Amino acid sequence: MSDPMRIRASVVGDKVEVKVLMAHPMESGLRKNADGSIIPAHFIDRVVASCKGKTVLAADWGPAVSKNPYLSFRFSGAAKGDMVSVTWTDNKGDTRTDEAAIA
Amino acid sequence: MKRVLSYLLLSVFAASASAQEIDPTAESRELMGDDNPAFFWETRGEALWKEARGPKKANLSQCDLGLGKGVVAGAYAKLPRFFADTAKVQDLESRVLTCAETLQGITPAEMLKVRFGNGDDQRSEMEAITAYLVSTSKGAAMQVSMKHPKEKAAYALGEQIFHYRSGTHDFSCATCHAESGKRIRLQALPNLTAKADAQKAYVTWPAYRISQGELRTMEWRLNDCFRQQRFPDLQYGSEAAVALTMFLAKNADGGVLEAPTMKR
Amino acid sequence: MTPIHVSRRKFLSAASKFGAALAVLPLLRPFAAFAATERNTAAFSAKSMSDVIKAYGGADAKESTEITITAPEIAENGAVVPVTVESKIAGTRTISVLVEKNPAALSARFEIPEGTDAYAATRVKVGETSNLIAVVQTADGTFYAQKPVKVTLGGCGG
Amino acid sequence: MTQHPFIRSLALAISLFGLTAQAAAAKPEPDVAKVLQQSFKEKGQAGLDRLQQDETQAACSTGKPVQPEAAAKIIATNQASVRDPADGQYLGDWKAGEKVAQSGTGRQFSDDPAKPSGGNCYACHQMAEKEIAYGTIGPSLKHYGKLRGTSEPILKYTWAKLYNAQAFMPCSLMPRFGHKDILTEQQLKDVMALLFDASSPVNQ
Repeated sequence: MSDPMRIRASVVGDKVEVKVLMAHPMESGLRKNADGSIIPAHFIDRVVASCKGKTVLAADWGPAVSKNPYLSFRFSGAAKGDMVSVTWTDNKGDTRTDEAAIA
Repeated sequence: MKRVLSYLLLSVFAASASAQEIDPTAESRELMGDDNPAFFWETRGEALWKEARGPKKANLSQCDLGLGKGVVAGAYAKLPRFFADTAKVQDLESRVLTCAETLQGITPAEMLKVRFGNGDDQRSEMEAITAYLVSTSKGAAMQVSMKHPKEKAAYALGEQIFHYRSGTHDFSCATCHAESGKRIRLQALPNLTAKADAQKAYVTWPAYRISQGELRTMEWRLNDCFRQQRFPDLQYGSEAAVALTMFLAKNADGGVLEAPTMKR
Repeated sequence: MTPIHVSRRKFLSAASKFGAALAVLPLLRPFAAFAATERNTAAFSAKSMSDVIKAYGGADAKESTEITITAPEIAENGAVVPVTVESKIAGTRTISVLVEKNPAALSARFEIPEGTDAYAATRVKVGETSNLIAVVQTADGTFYAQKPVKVTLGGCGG
Repeated sequence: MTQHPFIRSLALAISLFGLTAQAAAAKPEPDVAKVLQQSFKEKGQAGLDRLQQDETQAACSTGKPVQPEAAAKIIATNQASVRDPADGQYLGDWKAGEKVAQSGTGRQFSDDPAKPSGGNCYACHQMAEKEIAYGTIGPSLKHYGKLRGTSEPILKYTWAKLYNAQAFMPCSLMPRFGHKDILTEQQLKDVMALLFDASSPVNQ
């Protein structure tokens, strides 16, 4: 089971700035165990953020995004109190959605 | 006037050049900002602290970390210290082990089943609990007591261990940490015998180590330094570990706690 | 995610077994689609910037000073290198972050809908001293900027 | 309290002239060794014997500059330990030497004892100019051979310095690579070549 994301969304000027931390191993599939066997790839490959039913950012990721990934972006058209929701999906089909109110 | 200005400018440049020389990776840390995965350990640690567990089905909220039962905020800034109930000087981690045993009936061996996590599926409860407890002292200034004779003795012992050269490589802590302005490879080395460096080093642990994807505490920091000194395995909460922590914490007196931070 | 997503995933892995994914994928994925889309496995296995751009149906990229990459000159650790890309090119629709010398160049591709700044910050793995490349797609074409990042050894070495 | 080699040797020189002659340094409290024995456990190749100091280590653990009498003893003991290469050849292969200089593993409880140890020279010294990740605990060795030439005395001195740094500088921070069997004779020769060979990156 994965840890909840930390989503921080705040109004900066006339924009909303979103900062997200996700708990995920982001295993590249290139590393080996002590016994020489390959550790299978396990990484978030899709991230979608939305606010008021509209996608405000989407991303395709590869295994070269760092472990416990960080993402930040800015968008317009939302105000304090609106909810920002972020969903990630990984290459094993696991998914997680969390949301936070804009501060 | 012009001359003074250009002199000032020159000295500013000279200063920044030498800072870059001593700590070439400072920019990298700066750009990382304050979004620190240590958050995940703090969250897990808080849940572990408040969850009724163990044979006694109790939580840890009645643990006395030195400021009285149940007081968490600010406690880390005054550790290690002497505790009358155990008649020992204890650091944060060894004190938590005492509380888990007395309040919850969970043995130290059980608590330390995973002593240090592997950044993945092997998670250390102690790393999570420590991250949580330290985070509640953010902004507090280090103020370590030397009133009790055992506190004084622990400091003196810690100082001796700091300078103790041994093993295949003749290393001691002092080999790398007793002179200012030095680095190992590109890593700036704090002089742990000098106030400013000692403060800066101590107040930034525990830290999320990005190279390991893991939250590391002072107990780990000491254990891994000794590993690289070619010493054997420093035992968690041992007399040497606590004494050395006492030496480092006292030298950091006045430093304002920032941990958990992020390190390389 | 939806079952559709899963079945697409299965389709992709089957397709790549027959080596067909390279040819089919760009057709499946219209350039400006922001809805849940199929993963462009060709782009994520490409070794070079030009192959990444090709995988997304783009052509020759022009270097642009209107793309800013913020990243450290010397990475403290290659496992986590902070990178921020900002594009001032009008109509920026996607921002891709590439690491030239990584086994697969493309790290992340951000789709920028109307109303979202052409700005993205993340942290990426950089295996060895290399250029970071930001590729920006607009309706008018493909642009890029690059910045070298040194990856070195820190610490005691053991 | 400074550990800087130059200052320390200066202090030593002054004290040898009798300007600051003092009693021998105070020995560490006897119970430190006992506490360490109880606080550590054997792991991998690192046994508790690693915590037993030899005379040199004990004399260099006071946290104070070493005193003249102790310094003279350290130099004498460690001078006597130096063994020149059996075949009289000081220089090996600089490419192998560069690998030794880059590697920081060996002798840790986490290391495979069957694998050769590194010298980890870059941890403390600047050497080849192209390697920017070098430490500053020791002096720069850039252009080491180019600046000093390859005369017999300088080869002999450098060999002895690598073999046992305390033969020249009491309480030097540098490991005694030959004396403590950290590097093999061949590895020492390879590091010598890295320092002296005209085609070595150190001398470019």
